[in-house]
Amino acid sequence: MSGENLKNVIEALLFSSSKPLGIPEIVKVLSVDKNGSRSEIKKAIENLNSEYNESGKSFFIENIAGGYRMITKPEYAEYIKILYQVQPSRLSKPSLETLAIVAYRQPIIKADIEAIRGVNVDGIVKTLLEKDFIKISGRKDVPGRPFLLATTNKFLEYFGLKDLNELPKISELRQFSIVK
Amino acid sequence: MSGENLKNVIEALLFSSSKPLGIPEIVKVLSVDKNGSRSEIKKAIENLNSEYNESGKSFFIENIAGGYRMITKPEYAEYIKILYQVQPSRLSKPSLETLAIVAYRQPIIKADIEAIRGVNVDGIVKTLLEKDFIKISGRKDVPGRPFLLATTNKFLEYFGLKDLNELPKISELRQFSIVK
Amino acid sequence: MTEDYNVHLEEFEGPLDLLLYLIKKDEVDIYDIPIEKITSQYLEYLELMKMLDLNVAGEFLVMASTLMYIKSMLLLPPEERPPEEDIDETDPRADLVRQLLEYKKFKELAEQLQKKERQREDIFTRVASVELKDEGSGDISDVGIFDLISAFSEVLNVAGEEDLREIFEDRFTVTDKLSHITEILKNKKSVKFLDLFDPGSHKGEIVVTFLALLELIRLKTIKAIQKKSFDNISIELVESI
Repeated sequence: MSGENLKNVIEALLFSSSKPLGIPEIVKVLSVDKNGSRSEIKKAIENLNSEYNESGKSFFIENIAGGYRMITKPEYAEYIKILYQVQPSRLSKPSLETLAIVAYRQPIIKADIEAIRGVNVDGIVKTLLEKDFIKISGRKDVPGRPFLLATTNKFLEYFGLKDLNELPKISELRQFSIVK
Repeated sequence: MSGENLKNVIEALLFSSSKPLGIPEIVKVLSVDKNGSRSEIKKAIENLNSEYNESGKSFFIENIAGGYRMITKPEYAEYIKILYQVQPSRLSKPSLETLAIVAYRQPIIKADIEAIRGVNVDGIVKTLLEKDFIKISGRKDVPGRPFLLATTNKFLEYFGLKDLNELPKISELRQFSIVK
Repeated sequence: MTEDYNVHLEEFEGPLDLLLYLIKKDEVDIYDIPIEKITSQYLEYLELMKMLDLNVAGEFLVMASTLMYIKSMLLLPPEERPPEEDIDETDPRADLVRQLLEYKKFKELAEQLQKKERQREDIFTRVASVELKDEGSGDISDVGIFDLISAFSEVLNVAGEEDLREIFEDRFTVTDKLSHITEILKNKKSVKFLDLFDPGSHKGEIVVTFLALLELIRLKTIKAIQKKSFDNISIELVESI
């Protein structure tokens, strides 16, 4: 394998790996085809790093935990953090289940959701409130006057519903076995 | 933000994301600091790709499912596969057929898929919904108000399509005179 | 015996697939289907499937009666056939042909999608994709259920002419055969489909072996491959991690 090719393969391996890669792992991959000695591999990684540096790339290869990993330069961290905030995250299954319970049983108090789901839902209810999928719609007239929860307009929008009457009937969901 | 800086931030964002990033997301991230117009962002991505190409990088930026994402070039697949000895999970023929029908006829109700395939598709539709390849996109305005099904972004991503216009054209297939 | 391993054909293919399969196998013109011949072949496959307790979906029976209806219509002189609406031909096969062509179109589109699916397996995003694979050289296609049934009927022909609907003894169970086949494949990389059946073995055993094969294919433990259509089928273990 030519030096150029070796370098490219190592770059592809590091690029696609989420964990740091040790030299032995890289040696093993290369051995299938032709081979690269430990020192050749180290040299190739050094070359890649100088290339990234010279052409002002936003990432570099770091030597960490006995292996090598491609990471972004620290100065771009602020943007990446913003990205994670603005990226639409999908609702988790427990969130969806909780949301479904609120949607079909609203207005409902937290204790009743927990009675159905069998687990504490503090964290999930908090997230759903933050994400504006549910809102506090009042208090229930029982001792302690707990908050009643209901779905929001954002909820309707998110699921493409005109109004709550458009919620799928339980029997329709069962047709696709979405609910058991 | 200077052109150079804009390009670097975009590179860092794409580098740190495994999902395709839409232009609106990138605009949002940049707006915190200074800003980049849609066309500036597109131009920067083009420049990055030419740079990668000229310097013989093992990866490039693809335009997929309405966004942009960095991926490895196919020629390095053989090496990466050695690194991750994982089984592919491929779709079955009936699943692919059902997806093809949904993709070309969307939005479509289950009964119409069944009319074409000549078999019940409950199980397959359920699996495709679970795998997030299709979604319920609304209801058809006919008695019973059945669910309409459509493909998702995950569908585009999985098959490497920029958008639905990239689906293989029916005319590219062998010609049949289906319509008299 | 087969109760636990009732194979749902829906997960494989349907009546239109069977018809297209027969049309391709006999190399007949889809616009001029020899209904008499195709109908009798269709019914033979249906019998085999029933015998295998393949949980033949109602759609297969509906198609059978459609075929028989078309057959009877073709026996009538054209002027005595009831007038058809919306179709400018009086050929009773017209609707079926149109349905087959429409379905065939989507089957081909599905193949295009499958090609794209395979291409994507060579591409990796920043966080390594889990959906990796390792597949031998191309040009080998997955085998359809009807290919398997065809191969199976060959085995049955070798086994002799007893009544196909005899009651099978419980000497062989699907579970036994499941582990038997897996064992064989652990030692050999690839086995010819026909070699999994001992010539002259009891018909009950053959059926059980076949059901075990279908179950293993459904579970993606094994795969059936064929170099080209109607060629010999071989069975391989799907490599796991």
